[in-house]
Amino acid sequence: MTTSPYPILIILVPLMTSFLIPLVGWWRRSLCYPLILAALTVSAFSSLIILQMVMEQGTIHYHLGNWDPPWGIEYVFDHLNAFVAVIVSLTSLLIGISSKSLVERSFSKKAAFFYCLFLLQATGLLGIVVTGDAFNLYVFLEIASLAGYTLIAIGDDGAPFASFNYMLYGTVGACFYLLGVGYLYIVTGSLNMADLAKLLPPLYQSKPVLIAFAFFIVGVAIKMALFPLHVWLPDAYTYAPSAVSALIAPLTTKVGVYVAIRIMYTIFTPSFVKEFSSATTLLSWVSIFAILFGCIWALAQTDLKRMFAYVLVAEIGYLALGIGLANRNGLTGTVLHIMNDTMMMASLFLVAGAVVTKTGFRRIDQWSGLHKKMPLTMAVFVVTALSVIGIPPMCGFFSKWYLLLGAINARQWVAAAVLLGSSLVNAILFFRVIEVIYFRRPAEFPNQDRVQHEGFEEAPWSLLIPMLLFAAGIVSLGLLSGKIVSGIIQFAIPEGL
Amino acid sequence: MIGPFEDVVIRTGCRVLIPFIQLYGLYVIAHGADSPGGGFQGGVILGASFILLSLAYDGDEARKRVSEKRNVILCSVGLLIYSGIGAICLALGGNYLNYSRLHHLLPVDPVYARALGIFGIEVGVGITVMAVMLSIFFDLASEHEDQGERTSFGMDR
Amino acid sequence: MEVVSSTRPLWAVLISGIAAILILLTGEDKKNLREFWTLLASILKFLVVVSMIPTVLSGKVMEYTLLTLSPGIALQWRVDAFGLLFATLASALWIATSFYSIGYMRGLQEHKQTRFYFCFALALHGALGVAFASNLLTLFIFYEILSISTFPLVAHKETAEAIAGGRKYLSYLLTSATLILFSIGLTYSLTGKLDFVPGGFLANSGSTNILCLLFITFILGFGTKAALMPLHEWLPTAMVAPTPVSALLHAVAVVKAGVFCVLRVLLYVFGPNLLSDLHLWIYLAYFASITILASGMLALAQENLKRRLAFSTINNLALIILGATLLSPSAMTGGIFHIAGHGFMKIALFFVAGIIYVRTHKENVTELDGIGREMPMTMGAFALGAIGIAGIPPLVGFISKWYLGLGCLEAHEVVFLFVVVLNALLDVAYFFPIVYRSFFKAVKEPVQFSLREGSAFMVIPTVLCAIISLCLGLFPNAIVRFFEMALFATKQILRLG
Amino acid sequence: MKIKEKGLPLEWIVSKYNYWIYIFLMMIGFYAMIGKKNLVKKVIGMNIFQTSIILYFISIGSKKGSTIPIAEHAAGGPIQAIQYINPVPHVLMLTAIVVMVSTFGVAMALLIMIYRRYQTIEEDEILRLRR
Repeated sequence: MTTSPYPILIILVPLMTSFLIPLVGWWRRSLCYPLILAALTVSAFSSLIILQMVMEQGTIHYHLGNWDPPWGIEYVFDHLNAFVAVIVSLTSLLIGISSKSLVERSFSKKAAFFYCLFLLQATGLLGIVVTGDAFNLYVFLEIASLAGYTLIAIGDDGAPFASFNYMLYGTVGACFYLLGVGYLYIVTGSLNMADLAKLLPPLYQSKPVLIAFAFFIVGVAIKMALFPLHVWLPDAYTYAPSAVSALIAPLTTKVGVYVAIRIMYTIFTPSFVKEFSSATTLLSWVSIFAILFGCIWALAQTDLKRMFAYVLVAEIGYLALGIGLANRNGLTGTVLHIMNDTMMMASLFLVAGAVVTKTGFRRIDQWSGLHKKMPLTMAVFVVTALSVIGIPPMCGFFSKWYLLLGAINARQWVAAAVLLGSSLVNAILFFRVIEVIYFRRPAEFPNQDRVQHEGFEEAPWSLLIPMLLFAAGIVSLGLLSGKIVSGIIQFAIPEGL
Repeated sequence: MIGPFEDVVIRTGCRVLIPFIQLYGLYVIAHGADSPGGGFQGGVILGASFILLSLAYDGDEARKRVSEKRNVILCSVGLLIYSGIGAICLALGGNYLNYSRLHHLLPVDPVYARALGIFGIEVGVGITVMAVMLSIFFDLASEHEDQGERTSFGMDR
Repeated sequence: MEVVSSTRPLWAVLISGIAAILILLTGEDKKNLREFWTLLASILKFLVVVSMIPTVLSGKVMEYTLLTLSPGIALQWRVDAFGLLFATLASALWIATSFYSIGYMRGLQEHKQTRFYFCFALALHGALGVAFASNLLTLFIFYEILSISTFPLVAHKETAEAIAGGRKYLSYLLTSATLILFSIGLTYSLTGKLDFVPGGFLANSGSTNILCLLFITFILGFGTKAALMPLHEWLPTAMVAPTPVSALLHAVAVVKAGVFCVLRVLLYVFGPNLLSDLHLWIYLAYFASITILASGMLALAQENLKRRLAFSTINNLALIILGATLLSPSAMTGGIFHIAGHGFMKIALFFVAGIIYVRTHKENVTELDGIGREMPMTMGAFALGAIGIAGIPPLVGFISKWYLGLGCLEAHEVVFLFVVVLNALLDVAYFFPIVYRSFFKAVKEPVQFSLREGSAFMVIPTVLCAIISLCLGLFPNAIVRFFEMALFATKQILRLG
Repeated sequence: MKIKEKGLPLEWIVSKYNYWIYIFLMMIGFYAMIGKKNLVKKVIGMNIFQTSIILYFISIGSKKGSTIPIAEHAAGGPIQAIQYINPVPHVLMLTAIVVMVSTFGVAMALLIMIYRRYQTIEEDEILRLRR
């Protein structure tokens, strides 16, 4: 047990700031933006310190209110969630920076409420990651989701309706998760994850435990939008405001994947997964279909944000595939892909946001000749696209490499074929757009004069800086993935896999 | 969209009832540690009293007492009380929400400080729940009042 | 083998990468500075590469490890004789091409020259990375950099035809890349290592069937880039690119990288012993022979000069592969040496095609009547190159073909000797009509012949390359000791002496 | 096992009545969420769905002949755990109720937004309007 304050600061600072922001907002609206940046910076800083501590000392336990687990709630940091917490907090910070121009332009009057929800969303996601208590996880899951529903509803056109559908799905998912907690509570009388892991092994054959497992997986699958439970995702992320989809799209699903890993390999141990291998086999087949479906459906889209949303569905397939392969390489791939995909999706949605902000163009064919106007944004797009396709040395390649090794080790040839084939489909998807941007001359459309206009009309710096940072991450963290794997991820893989 | 009910019985009844409801709400909050109750329940009762007020009179009457701005402030303040007490424990060198640390500030022993800490938190929760109940009610009840502002809120372009 | 740690491989690879960034930053406004970066980088790169020759030929191996990519796999460069031969060729010809492309691009007033030079430098970055890669994963990373950076060059003209060519190029190369990635993954899961070993490391690592599958996927993957028939179609189509691109990339860097990789896989992953045990070499040899003869005949039928050159390239690449597959010392030496020899000859031929296009906008063979009298130096270089490719004695082509012929006899495979001889005849058949037309064919309408040579930027590199191929024929060990390197590599692979 | 031979494990069914009730309620809620066209009815279905889970949690905490878990109600002497119902599910459900109310509040706010945009809360009409 640790008494160092950093584990709680990760959550507490954004949480308290989110309550403070409406108050400050009444007084000075301009203070909100620096305030959320300060809060998210403290949070990111604490998570980095914790990652450092975890790498030095191993797992950290933090007991809320000094109540010892399993009675009290504890926050636990091992290599897995310290790593994910760093990703989540840094990404929220960068997206927070980028939110400025959007908020100023679209709804400056309600900026305080937007930032409040934004911080609550970040808090919820971070809470999911840090907590070591199954029920507490549910609460954070719902905090994040509720903030997400509201944030998505801010968007244009069909946003409220999309958000409403998302809410129906999300609530069912959360309820299933809660039922899973309930069934485990019946048989063990505990809610603490580590405690559950200790108590469960003798009970693996009992029906309530199996039912709980099923509820958990289905519930989390809805939350992370695993095919065929992804139906809410494309609409919600298409209509959400850009800053929101850039925060929610990369993080919510990744945190869902994190929860899935926690459930399958911490609450239930690898030995359970091995004993009931049909579950993981099913999961890997489902994710194979998710990859295929996501890629092919993305091909059919003309709206870029919607296309990205379907790409995201495919990416979730990759992540779930790594879990379903149930071997060391596959899981390494998934954990690495959590980081890589967060960066890729954040950068894709930021690019889409920047273009929509600047020009209002949402359709692919409208993007022709944009590289003259927004060279940096388009460069970021190209880098990200190459990473999504899986071209080395971008980071996306390396997670696919581990996933491929996992598939080969598991002798899942179909999975290997789909992994490779999907990157070809991704290549078609993205090179189609790149071709339009760089090689197609601007066609006739209403705002022609604005595009023909030579010279830069780049996105504002508040959008560009995060984008460029993500792009830099995509380029450099791929090559550093060896260090990340040997320093962090290999300890995050549970024993016995 | 709550039209004024010109009904003397209802208005007078409410005028009598509301103080008692609010008192009961406060009791439930304060007595939460020893009997069923606490911040959530008490807060809901308090909120209900205001809802009753606005049902019996009209939205404006209740809003005069708790305006939207004041509501949001109450909401935030309640939560800040909650997380602030936890943070004070943190600042006093304990873990988050370790109330017994409060005995450094309060002239009582750690065990009693723990009880006081919980009470403080219940108060915070109660205020927030009351404010949230009210704001949900106001939002649902006031259908067309600030439509212009809201539609501008929903545009991405 | 003595291993020397040195940063020289790193610099050799990195110089053009740095140059690419400088080119991008300099931009369209400062043309001269931009071209200066290209020239400086090419000369520096050549010097660094050449400086490694004495060390390597004294039997040492230079090595530089940058990063760990994945447990057991490093981003590592190791300079051996075989890689150094390819690197020397590529970097030497980059100098020639840099001068040439300045003349070409300015002569045609091409658009988007910054992108052109940027991608060009990046492609060289990839080529040298491939040459020095010490393991399959490093090789793959740079292989992909090479493939992707060439795509904008192929589609440079941005016409419908160019974009279609680019698409075809990408679809062939990315599809083959997935096969390569699969093979690399399979190799890793079979052996747990990816480092190249002269003589191979795959022996006894799996069943015959698995190894045969691996062989097929590897050859299909890398063979696409080496334009083995029937996977060659992208190369003639890619000839829509500007001539410097066709010259350096599609006669030297890209396709030679393909051949280089095929040879790396054959000789350093599978190894001669395993190949002859599995009787795989004979199939590949027949495959290569069919490619040689078919492409020679197809070249006869091409109207477009550059397409004819492209088929000639396919022809010669298959010849190199044939040399390696025969597994006899002389054939292998001849094949490896042909990488260098063919490079100089073919680039001279491409340069000539480009000069003709810049000066006269003529692309077809039938339009070249009497052109030799207008530009005697240019066409003289063409004649030299043609003689060399046909394998007529004083030129470098003769040496490689002589050794290939010897190798066929050593391997007791007379069939392939016939292939080599027949190929020489085909070479004569498709090149000499051009030489004849340009110099000797009477022109119907007599035009007053004036000297219309291209700019010095273009003609000097062309003539120089032709002269070098003559010199290499007379003194195969002159200056950079290509022949010695080929011999040395063969000895290492076959573990002779 | 004897019951099974008779074909109807009545005892087993009846003894798990709390499960049947919660599943029944859940299915009602689920039906409303899927089958009803009116969005408010969907929200009501969602509420029923959540309530069924709350009921389930409360039912697993209860014991026959026990009382609320407040120390004062004990009949003197050391605290006997058997005398009290399990407080943990109640506490959990208190939180779950809060979540449920917040979800409901958000749902209502969304419905208002939807109504303002489309002037209807019938799903099929909205889908038609969006096309």
